[in-house]
Amino acid sequence: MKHCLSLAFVLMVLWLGNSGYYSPLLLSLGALSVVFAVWVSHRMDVIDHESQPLHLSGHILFFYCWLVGKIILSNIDVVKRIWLGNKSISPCVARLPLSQETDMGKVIYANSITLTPGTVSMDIEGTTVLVHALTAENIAELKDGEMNRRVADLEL
Amino acid sequence: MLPELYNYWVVIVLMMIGFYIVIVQGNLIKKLIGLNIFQTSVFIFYISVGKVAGGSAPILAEGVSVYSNPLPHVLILTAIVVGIATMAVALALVVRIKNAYGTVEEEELQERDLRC
Amino acid sequence: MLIACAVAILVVMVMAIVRALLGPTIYDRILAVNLFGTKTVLLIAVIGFLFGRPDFLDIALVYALINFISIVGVLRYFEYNRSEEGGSL
Amino acid sequence: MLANIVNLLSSACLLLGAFLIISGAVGVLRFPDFFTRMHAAGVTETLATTLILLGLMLLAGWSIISFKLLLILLFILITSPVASHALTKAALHGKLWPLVDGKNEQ
Amino acid sequence: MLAGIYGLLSASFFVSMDAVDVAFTEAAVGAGVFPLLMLTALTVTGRFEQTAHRRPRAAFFLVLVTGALMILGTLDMPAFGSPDAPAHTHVAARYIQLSPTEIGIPNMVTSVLADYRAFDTLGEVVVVFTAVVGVLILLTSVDQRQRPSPANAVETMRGHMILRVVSKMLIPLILLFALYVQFHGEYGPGGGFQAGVIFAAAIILYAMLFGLAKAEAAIKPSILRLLAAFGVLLYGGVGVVSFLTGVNYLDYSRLAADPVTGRHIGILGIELGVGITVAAAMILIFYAFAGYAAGRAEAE
Repeated sequence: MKHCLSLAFVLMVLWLGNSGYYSPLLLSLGALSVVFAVWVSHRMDVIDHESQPLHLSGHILFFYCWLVGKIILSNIDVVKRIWLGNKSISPCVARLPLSQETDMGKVIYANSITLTPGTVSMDIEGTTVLVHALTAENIAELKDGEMNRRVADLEL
Repeated sequence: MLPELYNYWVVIVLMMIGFYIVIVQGNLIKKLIGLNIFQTSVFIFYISVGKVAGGSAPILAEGVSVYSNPLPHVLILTAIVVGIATMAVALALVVRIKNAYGTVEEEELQERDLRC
Repeated sequence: MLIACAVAILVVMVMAIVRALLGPTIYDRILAVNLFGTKTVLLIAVIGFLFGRPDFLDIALVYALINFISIVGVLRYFEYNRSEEGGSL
Repeated sequence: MLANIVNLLSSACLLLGAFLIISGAVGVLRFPDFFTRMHAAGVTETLATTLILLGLMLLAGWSIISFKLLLILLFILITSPVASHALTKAALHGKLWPLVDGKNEQ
Repeated sequence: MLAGIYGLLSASFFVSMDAVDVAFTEAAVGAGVFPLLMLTALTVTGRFEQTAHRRPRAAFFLVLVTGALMILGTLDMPAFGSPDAPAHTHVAARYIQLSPTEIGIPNMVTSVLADYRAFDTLGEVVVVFTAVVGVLILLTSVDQRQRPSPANAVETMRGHMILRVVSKMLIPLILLFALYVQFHGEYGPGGGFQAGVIFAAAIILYAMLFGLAKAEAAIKPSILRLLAAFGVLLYGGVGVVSFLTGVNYLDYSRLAADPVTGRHIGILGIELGVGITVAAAMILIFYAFAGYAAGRAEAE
């Protein structure tokens, strides 16, 4: 129920933000649409703690701010390597441990890895994630486990 | 004068590519893809006819006085959806042919028909 | 600026097509098509601004979503086929 | 004055984005195998997209248009890593092994 | 195999071609659903070996000649974008001039689609409906003997944790967005056709990730069939109601006291009908193909 309400709220924001027409007719249509969309998604059983991650603490914002910095740095690095050519890269693969408990945490971690250019998460198996990186340094950086720890901190 | 007709030529080139695929490919699915390219070229033809130089999309807005012709847009809009629906029918037919004959190559199909 | 940006995106799209045509493996092609799709989204947004009609953003939104769905679909098709081949072995 | 600064900022964003996007595409063309190309594509999909959309948002000012641009940005940022991950996973399971000239720690 | 990708590309190509139009939305939509259908069909027919081309030389010659003749024909055509081409000088001018006052909605494409040319559109909707009936007849009649309990029909994506979680977030958003497009067709690009396809795309995504069986349990095909018919009936019904108010079929001016409001209501009604039919039709077509593919895989 909690999740349904939060979904409805998100959808409402989406409608109001997109519409730009606030006549009674369209607002009521919007309300109907929100209800209908929530109902259909409820039938499809896609509303749960995974799609509406309410339980994640507010730290997620800080995490994403940190991630943006990371992304910018690694972008510069990858762009440099693109222009330097094939000589400058040394692709490698590594299996890293996942210390997240829930699927959600694992997904956030894997997505963060992928979002950062230079590293791509290839597969999640149990408690490890297979990562492909452009250079060995990228892997070494992930191995420090800072990102891993930060994501694990998110799920309290 | 001549360069102003380039839109038609693009359309014709596309259409002929589609036509060629339909004639030459023996595979029914590929024939359908050729047909789709053909269809797309017709869509592009209509839309380019509807374009008015300096015109904007036909949605009322302030400060815009020249609009493109909405009529072709309407026709093509519906035609695309109908096109998908009919393409689905065609694909369904191909699927059934595959089921009945075990192949979707035109030549093999003809051979089997002749043998019967 | 907008024009420069639009031209850059167009160049990228052409490059994506080149990769799609060259692409030694099927995955390279899908990657290129995905790239093409996301760049289309950007192009639509930029063009909307160029013509002074930002209404087109709805289309870009739709395209962003549809692109994702079709990539998933294509991948599923190849996974499906592979599992079939694997099963027959 | 303020308008000028905003314009300048948005131009800078757009140009930088355009440069990044081209670099990414060059990478896609130049890199030796599928997995490395993936990284290059990642460049265009994260920072470049963000920059271009940010530039447009600055142009649009505080309005519904900005909201829509933000939404597009969010959608792209959510879907693109998923698509990349799904793609690499499919490639990996499709018996496509990455080119490793460093050490393979598997 | 390559062909599927080509379909995707050519659709994208079309999108980039005519960057100025509302048909655009439609193309984007076509770019999504068409390759999906193609691929599901390919799953059934299998990858194919290339047979030798049949007389490509002759075909090429024929194509070349036809193309050359057509190019010759274009020499008399009006120049690209010229405002006084015959296409722009008859009804179109009237639509553009009068639709703002007569219909009172900003999007002229919608006003032409749903009001001036409502008959055409009714025809198109009926065609879509008929196509669905055709597909269902072709593909589900075999199913009775072949179709397995579709429990493990499409399981391949089960292991995709990331895809699953993110799609769960996205699907409701796509659904709402489809409805947004549906109801804002009068103001911006959009309307029943696009909305229907987007809605269907969301359901198709769900079916691909969680399996056909779950999708069919959530959105029942029997209900969809009713809905597809209901959409057409709604469209026709609006026409009949306007008929009863003493004006022509599908002339909405008397649906309310004020003709402009009346037209507004009429357009909303028929757009809803279009949306329902198209969404139901696309989902049904996908179900039919996917179900057939699953049935065949099982039979083998």
